[in-house]
Amino acid sequence: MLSYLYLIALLPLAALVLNMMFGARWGHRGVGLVACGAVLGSFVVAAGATLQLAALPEASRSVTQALWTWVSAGNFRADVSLLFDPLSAVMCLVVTFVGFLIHVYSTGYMHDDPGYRRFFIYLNLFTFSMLTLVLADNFLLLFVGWEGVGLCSYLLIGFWYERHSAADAAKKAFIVNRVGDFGFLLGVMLIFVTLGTVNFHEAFALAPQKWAAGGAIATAATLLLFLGATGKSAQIPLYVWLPDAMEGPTPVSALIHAATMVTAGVYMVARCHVMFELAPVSMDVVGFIGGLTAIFAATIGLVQTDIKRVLAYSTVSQLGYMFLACGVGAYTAGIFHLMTHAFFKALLFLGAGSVIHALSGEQDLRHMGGLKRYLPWTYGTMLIACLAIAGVPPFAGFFSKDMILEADFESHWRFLYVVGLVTAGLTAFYMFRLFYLTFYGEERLTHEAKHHLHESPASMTGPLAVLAFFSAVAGFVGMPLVRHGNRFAEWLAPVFADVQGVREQVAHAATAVIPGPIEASALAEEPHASTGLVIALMVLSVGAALIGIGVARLFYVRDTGAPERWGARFQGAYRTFFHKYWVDELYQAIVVRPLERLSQWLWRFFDVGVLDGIVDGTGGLVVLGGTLLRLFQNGYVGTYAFFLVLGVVLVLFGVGAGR
Amino acid sequence: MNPAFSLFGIPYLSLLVFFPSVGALGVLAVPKARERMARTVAFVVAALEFLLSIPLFTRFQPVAGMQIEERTPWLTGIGSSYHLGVDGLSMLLVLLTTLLTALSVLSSFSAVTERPRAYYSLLLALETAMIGTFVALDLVVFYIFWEAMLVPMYFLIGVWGGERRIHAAIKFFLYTMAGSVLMLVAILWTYFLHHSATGVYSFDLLDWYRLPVPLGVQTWLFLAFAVAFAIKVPMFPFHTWLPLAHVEAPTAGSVILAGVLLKMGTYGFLRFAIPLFPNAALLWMPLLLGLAVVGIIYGALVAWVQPDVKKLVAYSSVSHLGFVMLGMLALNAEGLSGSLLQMINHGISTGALFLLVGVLYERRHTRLISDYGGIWKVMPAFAVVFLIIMLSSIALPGTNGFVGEFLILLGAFRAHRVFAVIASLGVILSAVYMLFMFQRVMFGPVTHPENDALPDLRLREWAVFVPLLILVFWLGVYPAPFLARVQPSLAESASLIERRALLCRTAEARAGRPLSSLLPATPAAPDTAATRQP
Amino acid sequence: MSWLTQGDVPLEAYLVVSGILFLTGVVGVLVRRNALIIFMCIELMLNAANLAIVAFANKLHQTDGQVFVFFVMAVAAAEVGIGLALIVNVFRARQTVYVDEVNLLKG
Amino acid sequence: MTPVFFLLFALMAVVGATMVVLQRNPVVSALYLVLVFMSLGGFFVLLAAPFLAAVQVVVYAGAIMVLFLFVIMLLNLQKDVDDGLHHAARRLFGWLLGIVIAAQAALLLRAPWALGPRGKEPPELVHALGNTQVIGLRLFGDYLWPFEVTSLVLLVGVIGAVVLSLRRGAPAGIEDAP
Amino acid sequence: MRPALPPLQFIMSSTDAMSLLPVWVLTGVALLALTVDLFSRKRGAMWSAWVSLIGLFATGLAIWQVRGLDRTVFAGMVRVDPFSQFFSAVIVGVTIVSVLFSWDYLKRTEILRGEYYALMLFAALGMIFMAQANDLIMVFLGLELMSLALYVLAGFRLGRMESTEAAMKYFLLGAFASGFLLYGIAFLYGATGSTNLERISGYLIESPLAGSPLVLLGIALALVGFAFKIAAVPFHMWTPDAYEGAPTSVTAFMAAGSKAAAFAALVRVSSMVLAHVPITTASVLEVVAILTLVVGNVVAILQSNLKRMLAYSSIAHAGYALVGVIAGGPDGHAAVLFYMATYAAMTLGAFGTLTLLGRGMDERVDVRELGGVGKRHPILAALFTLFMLGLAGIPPTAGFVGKLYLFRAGVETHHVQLVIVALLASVVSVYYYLRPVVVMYMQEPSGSPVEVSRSGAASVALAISASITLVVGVLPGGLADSALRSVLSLLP
Repeated sequence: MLSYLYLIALLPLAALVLNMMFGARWGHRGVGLVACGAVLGSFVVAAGATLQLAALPEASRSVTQALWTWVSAGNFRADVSLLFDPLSAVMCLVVTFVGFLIHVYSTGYMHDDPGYRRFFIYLNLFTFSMLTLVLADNFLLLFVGWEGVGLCSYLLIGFWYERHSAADAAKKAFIVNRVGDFGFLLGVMLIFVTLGTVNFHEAFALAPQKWAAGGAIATAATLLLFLGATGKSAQIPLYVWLPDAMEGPTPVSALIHAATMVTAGVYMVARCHVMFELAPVSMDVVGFIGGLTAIFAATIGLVQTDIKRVLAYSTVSQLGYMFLACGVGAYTAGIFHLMTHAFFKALLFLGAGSVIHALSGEQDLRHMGGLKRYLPWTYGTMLIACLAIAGVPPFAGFFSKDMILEADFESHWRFLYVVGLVTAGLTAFYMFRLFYLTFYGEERLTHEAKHHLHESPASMTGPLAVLAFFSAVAGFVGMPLVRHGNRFAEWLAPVFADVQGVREQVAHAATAVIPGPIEASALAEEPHASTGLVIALMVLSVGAALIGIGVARLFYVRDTGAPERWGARFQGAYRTFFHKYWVDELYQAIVVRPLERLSQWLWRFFDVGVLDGIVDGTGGLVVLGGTLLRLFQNGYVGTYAFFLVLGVVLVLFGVGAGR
Repeated sequence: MNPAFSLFGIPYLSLLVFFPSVGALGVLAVPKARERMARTVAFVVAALEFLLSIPLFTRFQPVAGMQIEERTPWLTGIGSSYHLGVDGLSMLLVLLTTLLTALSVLSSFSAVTERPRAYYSLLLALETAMIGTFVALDLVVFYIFWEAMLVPMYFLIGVWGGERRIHAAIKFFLYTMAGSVLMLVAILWTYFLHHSATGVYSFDLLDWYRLPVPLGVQTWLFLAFAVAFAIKVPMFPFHTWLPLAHVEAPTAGSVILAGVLLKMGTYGFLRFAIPLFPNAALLWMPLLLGLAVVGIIYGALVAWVQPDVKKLVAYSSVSHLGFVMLGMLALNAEGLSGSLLQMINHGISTGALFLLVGVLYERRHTRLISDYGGIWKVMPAFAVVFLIIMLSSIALPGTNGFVGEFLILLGAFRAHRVFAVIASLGVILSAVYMLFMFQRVMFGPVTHPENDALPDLRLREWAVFVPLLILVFWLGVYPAPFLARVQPSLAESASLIERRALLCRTAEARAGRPLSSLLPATPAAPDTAATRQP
Repeated sequence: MSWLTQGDVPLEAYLVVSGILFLTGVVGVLVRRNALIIFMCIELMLNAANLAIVAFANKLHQTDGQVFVFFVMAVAAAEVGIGLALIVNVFRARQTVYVDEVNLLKG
Repeated sequence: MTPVFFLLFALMAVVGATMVVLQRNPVVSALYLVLVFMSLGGFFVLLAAPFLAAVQVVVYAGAIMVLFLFVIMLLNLQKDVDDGLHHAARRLFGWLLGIVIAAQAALLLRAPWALGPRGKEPPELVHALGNTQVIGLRLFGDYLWPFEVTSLVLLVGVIGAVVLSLRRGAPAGIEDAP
Repeated sequence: MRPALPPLQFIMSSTDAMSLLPVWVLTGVALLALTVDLFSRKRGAMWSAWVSLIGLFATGLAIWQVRGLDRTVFAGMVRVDPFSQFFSAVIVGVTIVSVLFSWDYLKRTEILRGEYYALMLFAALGMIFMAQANDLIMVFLGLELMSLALYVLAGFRLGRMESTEAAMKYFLLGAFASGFLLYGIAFLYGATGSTNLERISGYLIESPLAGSPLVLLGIALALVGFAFKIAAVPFHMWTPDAYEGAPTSVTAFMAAGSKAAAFAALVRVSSMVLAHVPITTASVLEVVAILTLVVGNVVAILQSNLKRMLAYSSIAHAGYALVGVIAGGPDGHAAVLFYMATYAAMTLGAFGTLTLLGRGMDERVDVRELGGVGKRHPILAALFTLFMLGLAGIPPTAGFVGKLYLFRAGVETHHVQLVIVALLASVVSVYYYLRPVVVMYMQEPSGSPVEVSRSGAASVALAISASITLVVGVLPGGLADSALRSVLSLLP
């Protein structure tokens, strides 16, 4: 299957082309079949390829398939060429698998939408772009997928384009992503200019040789790349688009804004780990930003009332978690969390979608409650998902989150661990707040919603069940403490094998430059925690999760008046959280509006008034001169003779002066 | 170099240049009673011309230097000859011209009902002038085509344009001409420099490429050329004619204007201004770079707040052409390739945008963004085409725009890092203005009842857009056939500039004194005197 | 000024007279508004030129100048014929010979 | 005697010319112009050009001035009215320009200057040969061509005068002035 | 004893006589045209026209016959050389085209009289004399012959006050300027002892007194005379009034012919006199040229009367041609020749078009009345546009090539500033040249639409002018070569 790698990306593309051309004739059924089938096909190919890859010796588990030369000018060369290694394999599998499930789910969810075919075309386009992203073997091709998924995100957020809010959100998503892409592009250019290549293999091989460890170039390049990642993966300061992106259909939120696209940043950082490792400052930035985003988004999530928005902030927060891992060099943990998160967050969204679907589009938590009876499947799967994200063992989230916390604890920035831990507690709280508000308590449904209330069809509950299964068990591939329990880390090990060497180089450089008490070896060594410590950390995190869940239960099941009282008591904090720290307003005030005013000024005053004024003024001057000169032509022979004689004077003067 | 080849006994390039004019006469010959036939005749001519131009691509040898040259003595008295030729630089631009002209003709089928014979013949005459400008290798011939091009364009804007068409046409004519007259002085000046250095009167560009131009004079000559080209490009702050002309021109006029005419400016920089006066170009590089970058940002910002779609696209052209200039000024293979590719891309995407706006305008007779909204619902196919073209315009990877823009930024990043970084902000801003416009036109509910029943793209309109869409993806995904053909020429351009910069410097140094006395009266430098021809 | 007694009038003297006549003619053209007078002043200028030419011819020991003046006179005569006819025409149309009352054409 | 006559003629010429310009009455102006023409004839005699002197008197004083006077009479012209600021300004500027040109000429001519090469016809010789004869020979010799051309000029003068005065086939009157 | 008179010599060989064939023919034709008019009260005038036309073609043939001759005849009075032949040909061509434009114009404006054609031919004769003049006397006589005829022609439309006024202004100022010219000639004569250009030039080359004040005074005043005829600023002020008031066909003839003739004389004089004066008159001429360019073009912008606008344009074109005169040398002078030929074609075409606007006595030459002409009279409008573009110097018309040659000469001789001014002025000119085009094509008629007279003769003339404008624009080689060959005869 390795020789058919291109099929992984090609199948969704083919499906979308087919649907575009013939979909109108095929009807919903055909369109859905083709779309889902293609993604399933991709999954099969990806799975086959992964198996083949696993059969290879560890050192050669990196397969490249060059298709054609894409751009070649001067020294620059970028091929359309695919790279399949354990990391891309994981990503491919997640994308195709979760993608497939969401495709299936969508056939039910979007069944009555007039834009059914368009929706699947977009979804397939997205899958294609995402697969291009993860399969690319150079930065430029990665950027194709990178922007491609951004485009699909734009199209899908704005899927219901007649809604102004959807159109606004779509535009916002694209533009904010562009800001990130700006950084990413500059990063790629810097990489090319300093390394002479954009090919991953070559660049990662050359970077440690050509870049000074901890040097300015490495720092700048990685920070620029990371700017791209903050855009795509919705990190501070560019996270603002993601909550708004919930304007899109819920399967979109599940697929793009939870499971796959937003993790592209994490994938990219992991992919470029060599470069990041060369720039400790950048690593710290990644970690801090991740941590900050994690806790920041979690606090906002505490008080949101829109079910999807809660999930959106949760996503931002969880993505922060992943960067928290990457920032301390725990790429495996990051990717692991990426995978488990893909399952349970997709499940959460799909579950939420199921709820919304059942309530005919109602998304406000305040108008839900007591749905447990009506939506048993949804309730069950959502419960699993919530447990998973809250980090309750043995669900998937527990393992991945624990791996991250452990890594943070052992890093030299131990407070990041605290951040992670607090966030874990907050996560558990707001997830169960959501859960309880939805399924427990009194029914606060609107009359109409209640009238249509029904459990979702099998095409929707089926994927829920599958995802629930994986949310429950996926963590077992990364079991700590057990010998060979952490298969996931072993699988990815070849990818991150070079980290050690780079770290030594960095440490060496650091000691060489600043001879001092810094323990080089301590920095360079792979953190290796004792069993006792691991268990202690586990207990702590489970404790945090349980506290969160407990408080949620207290607030929203037992004592439903409590939230209001607490909200009133900490009114400042509550309002800050509720208004999302006023960040949107801030951006509006310091970036958007001044820029717009500047543009208006540039246009109306500077362009039309000054620049064009000068141009027209020149013409005006000529006309004015003509008007004045014309006065002399007054029809009197006397005047004419006068000027003639004046001319004589002039000529005589000139001739006289000429000698 | 492949020898000049001819079709039907006519030298190939001459055929390419003058066939449209002959066709224009044919269009005029259509009897008045059946003047609607004119469009068919015109399209046949334009399409044939495009087909005729295809061998230019297929038979083009990917080598440096001029190909398919033609040279006939013309103004023997002053040493000007009818000298045509193409290299990678002009080859693509010629193809772009023939394609866009054919599409423009096709797009005008229903839009132009008044005086169709005159309209189409002017369009075809314009094609002659444009192709002539790109293939002329003699400065007089070049200047003639360059200026002659103004006339048909002037009529296209002035007769078939919008409300303020007259103002726009005159401004276009005067502004562009004002710029180019100074170039004429510079051409003559250089011509005499050549004469005093070699004893031979020649307007031949290839001869001039061997001429060391004294450094002191270079600045003036370069500025004269640069102003002419900067106005045509148009570079900030010489752009104010553009929005007006674009807005008022009929659709085909805007397409040609944006697609081809603006390229003449950038082409001129690369073919004439920079290689002929490399030292001055290097001296003034910071200014040019600054203007290019300012143009990128400024054009984008101003485009953002335009209430008129065409104006928005016009200002976006300022921004895009800023990129083209930036890439060119990088003077390295990446930047030049990107620049050239972006010239083509801009022709395709902005041309297509104007065509799209034309489609809307034909249906609604308004260009104000606020008169639209919710068009996607009414015209979904149109919206998709619009979307793709817009994405190409904002340089989404996978479309043509990205390859060009990336190479430009890459080249610029290598050569002038700070400028490149600032210019990259244009990447964000281009998304901003395009998406704002797209949203207001396409998204939302249909707010104007007039828009409720707009018909979607017709078959003929599809025929206009499909070739462009194909190119958008072809150039975006597999630009190699294009890039490979132009690489040697661009490399030659870059090295020519370098060689000439050195030549001029050494000539100056060897003369032992500045050769900057302004005029040909200066005795030739000793080393060039040796090469004097009898 | 010795020529006053010596008996040979120098060229300069003729030139001065000629110059005065010429300039008087020029000034006359400028200050008068009667077309006839203006025309007379122009004749004055021609005569001044004639005088200069004849004086030059005399000092140059040539007769060419005299021949030239002869032609000039003939031309002047022809000019007068046409000029007066024109002025008469103007008068017939406008009842005036003042040039500043004849300005339909201007700008 | 020559200087005396010169001075006399010069006085006549200058006074006459000045009066042509200054006189308000066209008839008087014309008569002063006759005076100038006559004095010019005198100069021509002094300059050994008796033939020209005769032609001057006949053509200018005789023919041309008669024509002028005839026209003045025909048009029944009164004294010119040249009053008012406008006319005063014109006079001022007119004289001013005259003075400026005179000054320029004087300045120019202060530098040394000389005549061209002398010819082979000193006045004495011409006198001896007979001025009229010599002129005649020249006219039909070297100057035959201009002589013929002059005839064309005169012919045009005649045609012109006729065309402008006779109005064959033209509508009866000229449009009246508004 | 009375010394013997030298014998009267016949100073003309048969070759000499032959070399003047064009002049003989033209004189004969002019006289014939004058005479045939007398035979029929009704049709005499048209007979004159036919005689003139055929005679002019005969003159053209005669010029062809004497092509390449280079000899001085009539005791140095006349020089029959390629230079004069070039201008003779241009002048004859101009006259032919003018006659054709007059053909129906005279009928419709009811001024059809045989003398018209005779006067036109005499004027042409005067122009040819100026071009052939090798002696200042001939310059003066040719100029007067031309001017006198033109004064009458300008006032030919007796029924119109404007025509009479134009003639009077033209006459008074023309005579005034002639006075300056004559005075200048007088000084040159005194300073050099001759009126013969060759002898003057010979004297100036040899004599140490070439820069003497007399020469300067002479040159200055003579220049005034020429500047008046070519309508250079500030000697131009008669031009708009005379051009506007004169019958349009006469205006066409004046604008093309008298300018060409004046430039012919100016070029010859400047190459034989100015070139040998050790001081530079170029700076004076340069100032005059700049003034001419600026004033001509700038004031033209404001005109709405097309005749007046074209009058200013003709002033401006004198400025362009002056660039060539100032540049001097074979290149500069050849450029002037070339320019005069092409300018003549274009300006004739432009004025000729105007002869067709309006019906009967009603002439419509206001630019604002041209609305819709482009639609109703597409061919006329197209031709007029061609002439406008040609005058504006837009390729591929002859106007561009003409300017190219002029500016080439200007730059070659270091007059870069002048060339820049000229070019910028030409940009300004584009504005007013395009104005009628704008109105014709881009505006609807306001009020009653302009009616257009039909005239076969004028159509032929327009076709001639247009084809010259275009053909020379595309293939200027032949004309340029012959211009260059022509000026080589000016070299000593």
